[in-house]
Amino acid sequence: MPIIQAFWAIIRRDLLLAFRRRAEMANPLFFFVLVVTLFPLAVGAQPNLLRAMAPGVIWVSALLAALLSLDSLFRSDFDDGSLEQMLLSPHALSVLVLGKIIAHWLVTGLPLLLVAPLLAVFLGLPEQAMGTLWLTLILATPLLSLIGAIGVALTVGLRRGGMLLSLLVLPLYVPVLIFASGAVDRAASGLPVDAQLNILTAMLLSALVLVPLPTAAALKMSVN
Amino acid sequence: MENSQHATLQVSELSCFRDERLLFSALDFSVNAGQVLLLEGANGSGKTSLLRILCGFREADAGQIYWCGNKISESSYFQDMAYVGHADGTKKELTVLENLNFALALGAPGKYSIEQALDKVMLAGFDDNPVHTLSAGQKRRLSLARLLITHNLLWILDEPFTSLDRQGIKLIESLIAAHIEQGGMAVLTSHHDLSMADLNLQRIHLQACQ
Amino acid sequence: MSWIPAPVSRFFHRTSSPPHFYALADRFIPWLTVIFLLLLGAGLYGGLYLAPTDYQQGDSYRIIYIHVPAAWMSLFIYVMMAVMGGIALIWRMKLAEVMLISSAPIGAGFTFVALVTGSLWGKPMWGTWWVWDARLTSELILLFLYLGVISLYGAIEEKRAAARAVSILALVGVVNIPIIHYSVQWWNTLHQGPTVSKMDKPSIHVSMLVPLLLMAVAFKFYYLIAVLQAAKLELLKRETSSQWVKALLEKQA
Amino acid sequence: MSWESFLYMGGYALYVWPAYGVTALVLLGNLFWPVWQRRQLLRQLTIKQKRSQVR
Repeated sequence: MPIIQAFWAIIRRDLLLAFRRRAEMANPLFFFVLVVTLFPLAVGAQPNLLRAMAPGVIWVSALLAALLSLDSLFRSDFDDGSLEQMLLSPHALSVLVLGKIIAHWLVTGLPLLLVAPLLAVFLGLPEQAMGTLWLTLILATPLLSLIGAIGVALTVGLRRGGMLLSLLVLPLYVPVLIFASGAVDRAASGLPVDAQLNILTAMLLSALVLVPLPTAAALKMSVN
Repeated sequence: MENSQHATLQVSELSCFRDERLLFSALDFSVNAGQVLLLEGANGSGKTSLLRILCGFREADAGQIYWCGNKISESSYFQDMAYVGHADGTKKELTVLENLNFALALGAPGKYSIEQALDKVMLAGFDDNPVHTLSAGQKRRLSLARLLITHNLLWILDEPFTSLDRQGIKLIESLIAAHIEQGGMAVLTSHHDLSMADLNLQRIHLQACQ
Repeated sequence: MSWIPAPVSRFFHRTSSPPHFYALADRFIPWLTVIFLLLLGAGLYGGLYLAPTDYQQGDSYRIIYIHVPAAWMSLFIYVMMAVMGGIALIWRMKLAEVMLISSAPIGAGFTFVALVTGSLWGKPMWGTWWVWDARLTSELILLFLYLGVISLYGAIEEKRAAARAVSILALVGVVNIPIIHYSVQWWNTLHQGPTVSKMDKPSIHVSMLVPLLLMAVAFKFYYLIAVLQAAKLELLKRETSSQWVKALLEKQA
Repeated sequence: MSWESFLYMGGYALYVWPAYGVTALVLLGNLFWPVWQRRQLLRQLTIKQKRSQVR
């Protein structure tokens, strides 16, 4: 089917672009590590305190790293006219948008999984929580990309949309933050985390279905 | 495709405001297969706004656009049109071939293969060059190559002759003429007058009303 | 629109034309103001004077008569904004866009009131100005949602595009509000432990409940008046060069 | 009940009255700000219209 071909073509093109711009790709990753490093310096390096704060610190940093990387989702397409061409394509824009979001997550969200163990060691997170940390990252970072996409689509036409983007997106990130860091927190004290993981999965699935439509509508508004 | 002989773009009673200023109102025109419409007017007269309305990016404040007798949102309009604007929609980091392949994936295949199209816009042999190594004129020709490889009847071109030398202008003119000859149609804005005498040419002069 | 009966659709069509709406608003505002003042007077008299002192909280509980209705209004107005946003997106109704953006500052105002009064109520109850109580926390996030709507509308220069953007945002927000609410509640029970939220369900006596409901209805009427005033301004701003505004000016001069 | 004891609010006057005061301020502000703005706008528009008529 042509639409599926277009969907894969978008993902392939965006991954190729990310590979060609690989210097930029590492930035959110460094940012993530850097923010986590700041916390022990700011609050002191008592192991107990750090261990208690670890889930929250890691998740707040992941949120900020996701926020920082969001701008690249539609910015270059908007500037060079590719977005106009996507709008004119006979295929449903929401499907193309979903392809872009998935590619964006593969490039910016997935690498966070790689550095998470390092940060867990830095902050003294118990080993039993490691699996849950990974699981929440797998479930929740795509949510961050999906929810963020709506915000970027609304602000991509603005010259200085950065601050506005965080005002629009961060309140919507609250449930993700609560359930993800809550799950890691419970896992660290050896409690079951099924409920949180189930909720995150449900949120991810519904976001996959619900997000592309408003994002496409917002992009149409932004191209104007 | 089979009804390309009867394809018409019809605009009726179109009005557009920008920042409380009336750009044009009650604009009526139609373009038939085999015709070119040239939009003229000073900067800020609403040429680009009209083109963007024709592309469906902007909404008109009043009026309707019909494609083959139906409203554009209820017709095959977006399968039959193609647009090249100021921003050409190519990616600097990708090669010529990668860009064209992506364009093909977004639309339906057209009259020419990528190879033939590159030949026609005099970019043969540039397949694997990244776009950022091309000159401004070459980039413009590349964005027009996209029109050749995808299926379309109506070309909407915003200033297609900017940053082209005389030879480049001739090339584009001949591409437009060939497209028209094959039953296509085109709407374009240009500061440069078209020098094709035997073209079925319509002109609309837009003047910003006060 | 075919599934809406013709007279109804005609009524909406007519009232939604800007000059008609403007005149209609002018005619309704005095009546609404009278009803509002009556309800407000009765509610305040009942709440501040007639209602007995609470045996646990003393007279500090009387803040409930503005805190709770303001919190209700903050949610109600956001839902209204989403409804307007849906209408604006589906039927391209200008008036819905105007009502949506006129509602935002009023809703933000109520959210702010709910936060400040909650804090003023919390001080004597908890001993601090701020506690991360479930209702106050969701109210704070709701305030951010309102501020997002207001700043997004301000940031986009083309007002028609801005209205579309805000409609989309309001709809996205309204889907998220219940999720935010329940996540905050879950978080609150997890971290707060046994702190009983005294604001949530005071065992309420009828003489205390009636003024509360009166105030809630009074606030609804206030919203109607305020949104009509703001909508009149927004309509004028958008249509400065149209015929009906010119006629209006001539009539005034 | 005397006025004084009413205003005293059982010792909670410092919390109850500011709460009502802030509410009144915000609600009145939201009500009268657009009214005032509209007056300004209408005045400006009248001036503009007169100018264009003179011309």
